[in-house]
Amino acid sequence: MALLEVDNLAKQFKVAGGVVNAVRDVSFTVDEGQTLSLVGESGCGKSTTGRALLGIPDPDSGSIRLDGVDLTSAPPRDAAEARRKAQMIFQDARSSLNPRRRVKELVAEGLVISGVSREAARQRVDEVLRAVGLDPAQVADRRAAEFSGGQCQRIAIARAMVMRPSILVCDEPVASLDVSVQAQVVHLLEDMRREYGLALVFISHDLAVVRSISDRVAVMYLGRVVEIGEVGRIFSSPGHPYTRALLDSIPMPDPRQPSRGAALGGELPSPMNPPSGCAFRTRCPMARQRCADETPQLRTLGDGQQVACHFALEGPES
Amino acid sequence: MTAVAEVPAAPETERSRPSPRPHRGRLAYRLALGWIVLLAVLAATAGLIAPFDPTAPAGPARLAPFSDAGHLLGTDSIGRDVLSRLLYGIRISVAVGVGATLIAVTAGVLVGLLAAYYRGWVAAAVNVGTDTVLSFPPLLVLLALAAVLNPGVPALILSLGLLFTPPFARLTRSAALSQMELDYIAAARSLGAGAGRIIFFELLPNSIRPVISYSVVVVALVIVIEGSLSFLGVGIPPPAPSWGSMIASAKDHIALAPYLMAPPALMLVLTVLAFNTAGDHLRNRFSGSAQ
Amino acid sequence: GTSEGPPPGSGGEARIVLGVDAVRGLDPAHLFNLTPSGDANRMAAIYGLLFWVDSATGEVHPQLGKSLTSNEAGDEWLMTLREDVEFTDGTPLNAEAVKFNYDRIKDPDTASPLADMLDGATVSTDGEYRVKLSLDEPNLAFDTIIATSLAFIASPTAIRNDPDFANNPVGAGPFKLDEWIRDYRMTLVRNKDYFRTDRPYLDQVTYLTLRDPLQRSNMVATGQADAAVPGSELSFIDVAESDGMRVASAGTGGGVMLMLNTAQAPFDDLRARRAIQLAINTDDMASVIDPGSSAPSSLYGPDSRYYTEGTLTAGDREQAENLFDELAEEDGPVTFTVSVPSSGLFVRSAEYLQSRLGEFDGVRVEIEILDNASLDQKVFSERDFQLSVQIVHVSNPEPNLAKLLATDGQTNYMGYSNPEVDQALEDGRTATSDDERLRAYNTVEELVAEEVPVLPVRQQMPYTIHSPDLEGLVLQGDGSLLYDRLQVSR
Amino acid sequence: MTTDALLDVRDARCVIPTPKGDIVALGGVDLPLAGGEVLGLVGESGSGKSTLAKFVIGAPPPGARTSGRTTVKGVDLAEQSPERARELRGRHIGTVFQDPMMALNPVVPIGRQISEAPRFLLGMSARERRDLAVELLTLVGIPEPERRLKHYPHQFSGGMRQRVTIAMALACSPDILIADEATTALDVTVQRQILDLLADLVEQRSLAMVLVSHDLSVIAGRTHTTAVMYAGRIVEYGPTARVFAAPRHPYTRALLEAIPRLDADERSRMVAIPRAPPDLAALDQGCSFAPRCALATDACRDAFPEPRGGDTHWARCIHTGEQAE
Amino acid sequence: MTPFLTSLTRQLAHLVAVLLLVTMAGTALISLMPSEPAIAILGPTATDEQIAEFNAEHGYDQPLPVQYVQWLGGALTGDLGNSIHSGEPVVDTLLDRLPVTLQLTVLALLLSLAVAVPLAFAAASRENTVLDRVLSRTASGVLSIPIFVLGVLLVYVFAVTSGLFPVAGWAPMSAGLGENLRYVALPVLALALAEFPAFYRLLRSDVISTLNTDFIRTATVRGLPRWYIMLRHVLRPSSLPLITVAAVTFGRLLAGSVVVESLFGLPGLGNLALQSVPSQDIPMIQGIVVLVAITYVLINTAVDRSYSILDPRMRA
Ligand SMILES: Nc1ncnc2c1ncn2[C@@H]1O[C@H](COP(=O)(O)OP(=O)(O)OP(=O)(O)O)[C@@H](O)[C@H]1O
Ligand SMILES: Nc1ncnc2c1ncn2[C@@H]1O[C@H](COP(=O)(O)OP(=O)(O)OP(=O)(O)O)[C@@H](O)[C@H]1O
Ligand SMILES: [Mg+2]
Ligand SMILES: [Mg+2]
Ligand code: NI
Repeated sequence: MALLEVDNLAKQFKVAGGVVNAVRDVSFTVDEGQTLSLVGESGCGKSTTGRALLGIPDPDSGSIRLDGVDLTSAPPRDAAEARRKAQMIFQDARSSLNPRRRVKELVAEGLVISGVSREAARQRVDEVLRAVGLDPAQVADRRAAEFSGGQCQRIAIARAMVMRPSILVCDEPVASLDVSVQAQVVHLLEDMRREYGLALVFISHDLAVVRSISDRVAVMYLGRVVEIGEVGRIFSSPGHPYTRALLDSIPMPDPRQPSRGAALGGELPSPMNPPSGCAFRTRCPMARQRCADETPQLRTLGDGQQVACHFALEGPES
Repeated sequence: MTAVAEVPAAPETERSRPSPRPHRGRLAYRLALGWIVLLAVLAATAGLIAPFDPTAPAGPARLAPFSDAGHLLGTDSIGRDVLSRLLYGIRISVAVGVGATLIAVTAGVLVGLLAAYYRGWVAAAVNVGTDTVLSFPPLLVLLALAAVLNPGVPALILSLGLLFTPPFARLTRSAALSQMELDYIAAARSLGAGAGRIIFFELLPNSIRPVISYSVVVVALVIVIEGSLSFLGVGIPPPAPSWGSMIASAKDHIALAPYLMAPPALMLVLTVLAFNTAGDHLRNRFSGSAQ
Repeated sequence: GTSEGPPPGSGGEARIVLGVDAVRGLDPAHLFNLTPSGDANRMAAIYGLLFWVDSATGEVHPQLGKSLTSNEAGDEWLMTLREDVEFTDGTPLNAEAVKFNYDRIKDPDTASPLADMLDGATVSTDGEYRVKLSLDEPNLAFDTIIATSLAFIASPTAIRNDPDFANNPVGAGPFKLDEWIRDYRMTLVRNKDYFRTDRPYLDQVTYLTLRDPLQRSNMVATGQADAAVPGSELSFIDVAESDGMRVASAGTGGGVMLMLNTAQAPFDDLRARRAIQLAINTDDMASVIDPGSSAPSSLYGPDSRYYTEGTLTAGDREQAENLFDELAEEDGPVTFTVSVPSSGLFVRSAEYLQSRLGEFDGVRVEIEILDNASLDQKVFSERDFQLSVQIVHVSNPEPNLAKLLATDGQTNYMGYSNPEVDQALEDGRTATSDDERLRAYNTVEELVAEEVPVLPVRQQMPYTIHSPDLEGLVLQGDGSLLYDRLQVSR
Repeated sequence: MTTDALLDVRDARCVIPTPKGDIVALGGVDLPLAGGEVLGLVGESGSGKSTLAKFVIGAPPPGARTSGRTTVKGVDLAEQSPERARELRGRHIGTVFQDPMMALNPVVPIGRQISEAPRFLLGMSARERRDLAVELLTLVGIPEPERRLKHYPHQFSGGMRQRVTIAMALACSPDILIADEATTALDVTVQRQILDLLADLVEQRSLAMVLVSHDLSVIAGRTHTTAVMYAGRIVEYGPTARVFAAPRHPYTRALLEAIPRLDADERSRMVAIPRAPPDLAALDQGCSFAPRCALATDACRDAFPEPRGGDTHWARCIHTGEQAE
Repeated sequence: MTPFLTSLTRQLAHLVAVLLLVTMAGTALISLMPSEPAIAILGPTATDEQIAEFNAEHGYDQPLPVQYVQWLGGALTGDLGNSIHSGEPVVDTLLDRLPVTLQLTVLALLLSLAVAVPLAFAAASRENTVLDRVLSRTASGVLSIPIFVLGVLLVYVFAVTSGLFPVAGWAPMSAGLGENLRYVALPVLALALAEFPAFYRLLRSDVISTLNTDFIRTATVRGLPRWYIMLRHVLRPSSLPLITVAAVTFGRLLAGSVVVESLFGLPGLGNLALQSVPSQDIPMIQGIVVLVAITYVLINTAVDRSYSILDPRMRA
């Protein structure tokens, strides 16, 4: 049985002038110790999916089973108990730390809430701070506002790890960091995973980072998963035209590297009135009438790779 | 009645301005702070340093001009020493200013936080409540409450506190609402924190800054309003020497002894100026470093 | 003021600033704000007066009426009217009209505060222009009562026909209402049919209202108004004179008085009242509460027939201290509350009492400032107070002094009852000779000085500030003007 | 040096006072730009790239003390009156900023925002301006430009907004385009569109361009010359191909290694530069990269190295030429 | 339902709730006051029967909720009852007084804005220069002078000593505009002086922060003239908070520029309140409460709507 099973997750937001379908019909599973990455462009619903796993806020529909407990239908007490096994690192680490509180309080908060004694909590806080590469003696009494982005990221990781979760949702943990420190954080996450057998849901738009860290990848577009599969398969033989365009758009740090493939045309559609049928069809080089009429469902291509495209694997020329 | 509630604009709309001119207004702020501290000291020691009893006539001198017969600031129409009344007046004016503000801040912050946290009908109810208070003619509230509670310092503090609750509620709510968007609230929730914990440990400390700087300004506002009420004859009953009532009674004698108005008016203006300056400074400092 | 001045000028307008608007209308049966700064002036201009009392001397003179005489005993009064007076609606002001007005006041349905004045009086006509008033109890001063309280007569036709009569008053006075915009101004125009063809001199009288007394005086000083009644403070007189304005005034009796509630502790004890009297130096108090004024030396005005210098007892601190000590020993410190309205003079009086009496051991004074409604209720209606401060005009002992001191007196808020005083008042009313009357009223004065139900602390002097252009100001009654004598020289 | 350059910045210095001390955001930067040249400016966050761009366009951070001279088309701006200098810059330099939402006034229709500069700098009539705006919007690829003129910035998607700001920058037909992180706020697919657009424009209108980015990959395929900034100074400068192929400064090298590469082996370990970037308020006189540099010697800490290696490709490192192996 | 309708119904519900609460609280507050209207009207000589009759006639013998419901019934048909003092319909009196207060308020607001806006722009665009400091200190100084001191000073300077303006009083428009303006000048000046510092300070800081936005920097960099930037780019985005505060101030002044009205003897709502409350004119007090509340709520609604005019982002 998978550690995390997500089925038909959906979430809407009411905004001025309408409703945004931030997540529609998203399903995936994550096994123990495994890393699943969610990739896709800004606003495609990655964060919403990740946060729904933790119930902030709860999804509108769909089920989330963590370690066999259905978080959406279990009695609140059991759900809360089960939820402790899942922790999150937020997209903007700095804003996820209360700037007015000391690091030791921040990290200990989860423990205090779950009733761990002050003494025991302090020990564990020191331990975990050391584990993320911070010196408790130096940082414990300072406030979050005094730290750099990378350090804040570490504090956030410490706060999550102190709860000894079995799954960690990381929402763009390196996006706001300089390249020179990105690696430090990624290394830290990998170390944690190895050491504690942690499963990761890793959200990112940076495919290069995703490639180096994940086991499986789910590509999202306008609230839906359009492709999911083994990281190697996806990168070497992307099934969805969007995945392909994404991979082609990533600039190479090499002046001699020729640009690959044609650039996508068109603008990102507004999530408030997404195109009918396949949401990608407005920018898709191979869109046809069928794409407008019919929403493609995920179908398996082989080797666990699933794609939601009527014409997966066909080249743009065909 | 002058102002109730110049509702401050949403807090910290300014994007992070990394300290344009950090030393701006330092001197004015220090002077203002100095004045406020001086007032506090004078209020505390009024009993020791005031040369005369503020409610008892000091000899036969009446409407004596400055520095006459040992009365540094002269005597009022009843023959009471103006300096002593001024000193004791600090207690009343500042007690009303600070007391009403404390009530307003406490109630306003609590209500504002609840509205920001629960939204939905709680927020709607808070909205209706604050609008109700705001759309009441303030004079009526003051007069009615004074009539019900017997006019005096406590009644005044209570009704001014009530009148100033809505602006604080709104200010707090808008500050807290912008905090609610931030992920540390979500983080606390995902760690299992309950409403009380989030409201008091997370929201409160992060929404309080604009409230603090505004409350300093409100102290000044309340002091002026107390003066206006005494002026209209509906403030604190005599013989309590509030600055407003001193100005009002000086106005009765403006033709005979125009100088009588100067000391309390000056005191009032300086104090209001000091509180305003301090409030401005705090706001600038907070918006400069609030990231 | 001047009574018969230079050759009558004619035309022009007088703008007069008063303190309050005629909020409740101008029905003579419902005289409310009948102070010079309120409705008394408006009434005098619109209704004129049957008879009027000289503010200073207390003498009664006719205006619209012709004569007012009594029989020897003073229980039959005969009022003779002029035959040429008409209301502005054409109704004649005759005996019928007077009877109608008086009967209306007596009618309990009218709920007139003047009903007391006509208690025991039967009104009947005796021919078209004679009114007979038969009194149950003789009263030789009834002419003064008529001149002060029953002098305004309204057109019976208008009262019968116009339910909103109070707002559209019809009188026979020198002026008639032209336009009234509440809280802005009231304009009166000359009554062309006024019985004296050469009067009034003015074409128009405009009343403005302004709460702030100082501002009222400022308006005259800057020429914005021709006359103002600043209020009860006499201190404005000096200011006005030094600013080049004229002042028309009259020294009457009465004045600012402390009212000691004899029905409640501590002032149900004569010693407590005496102690207050002894503790206060009234000269000092007068100059404090109203700089430039002085303490009265008699209940009656300096120009009054009954005036005797120095009847009111002077203070004596030592004795006061002894009395207070004595009282404190029996029942603890003398504790009481001074209940006053919120205007300057009264507040200062309260503060003065508190600060001066506070110097004595065994006295504790609180101050209670009341709005008008609460004052009406607490002090005047329920009489639940210990000490209050009021202004009482006494240009003549009747009717005001009698109302104040008689056991059932209308304004006897002190609950004071002394058969001797009642008797003396009665004697004064029925006295047939001046000497007798003088003796009676001096007895009253002595008893008041001895028993202290009230303590006069400041003399009374109704006055009107006016510009030098305005002439012919004669103060009548409590201090309002005689409008058919006003003239402007411009 | 001669000033045949289109844009020439000499010894640009910028000190920003803050409560925590003075920040030396620019420590003496020279930057020549020839006509038609595309220059890439890279460096970590806080290295002073934006400050340099702002210096060039004459809008240093508020309260900053600046010195140095800027020459545009042979005219020394320091010798002009401030108004004239602003006009000259507005006329010759177009600017595109990182966040289009921040650069566009939210309450002014975009048509007006595009056409207002030509009104004052070129004296165009209302008609001409309208036509120009339509033409520019078409040029940057916005469909139905006439209809769009009256729309407000929030009615456009992120990519379109950035196109609008590019149209704005082109309104006075400038010779130089400065693009400060012009694509950072956008998604990769849109980023690519915009970069392609900029490249086309540079070509068509023979513009010179300064492309500022923290991302070496963005610079790599799009520029002729690359300047690498570190702590307020340019530490390496040279033809893009050479800088990427044979970096001379250890920082450039470290940066190149730290980039996660899509073409690397699956699950390869990413490389980090040890220790944190320097505190600009507390720089000493030595090489500011020395604390993080594996090659650092005592000599590095004595003085900031002068450029070494010749005019076309130089680096400010005394170890230039030494290999890190 | 369209979003527009939804927001409208929500606003209406809010409006109704506020009005109900305000009037209820008003009724309750008045009834809590210890003095009785009957005595205030009939005078202290009134007998118990007269008082009882009065109370029965006006319904004051009914329980409070009944009184309220009866009053509300009248109010809904536009009948606020008659003043128990003057006997005039409350609605008429209010409509008489409203124009005075309205004119005073509007003129004062316009004047203070006319002073505050240019000064704020001048100070903001020269932030921290001598000019800015002098202006800002002056504004803080004026802000600290209570209006009752200000009013008395103005009267002395402009009326008593110089005779430039009338000391007090009022002339309606019908007396001629010139005359009307002469009378209203000093009260307006007093109010405007008292209110302008708040506007000035707010706008100054908003303009400064707008000037610090990237879009203004971009506009500057593009070589646009200063005046144009101020007019086209700074004014509108900076004016939102100003509008809010101006509107709130407007509501507040309507509710009671009591001090000014009483000092200058203007026949406005403030003076009316000052007379009615202590003398227990219950229908009049209730009328004032309703009028003030309605104005307040309407102004707030108008401000909400004006946001969407000024800021296109708020248009749905
Ligand atoms: N609290 C919210 N209220 C309203 N709309 C929201 C909210 N949170 C997210 N959305 C909308 O839902 C959609 C998905 O947002 P989400 O944050 O999940 O995207 P994302 O993939 O994480 O994007 P990014 O890469 O920018 O973080 C977006 O259109 C966003 O505007
Ligand atoms: N207005 C300012 N006030 C104070 N410090 C500033 C200001 N603007 C920039 N700085 C500081 O100057 C230094 C250089 O900043 P700059 O914005 O030029 O860096 P950058 O290279 O553009 O970084 P990024 O990649 O994050 O945009 C930084 O340390 C920054 O903190
Ligand atoms: Mg996200
Ligand atoms: Mg930058
Ligand atoms: Ni990136």
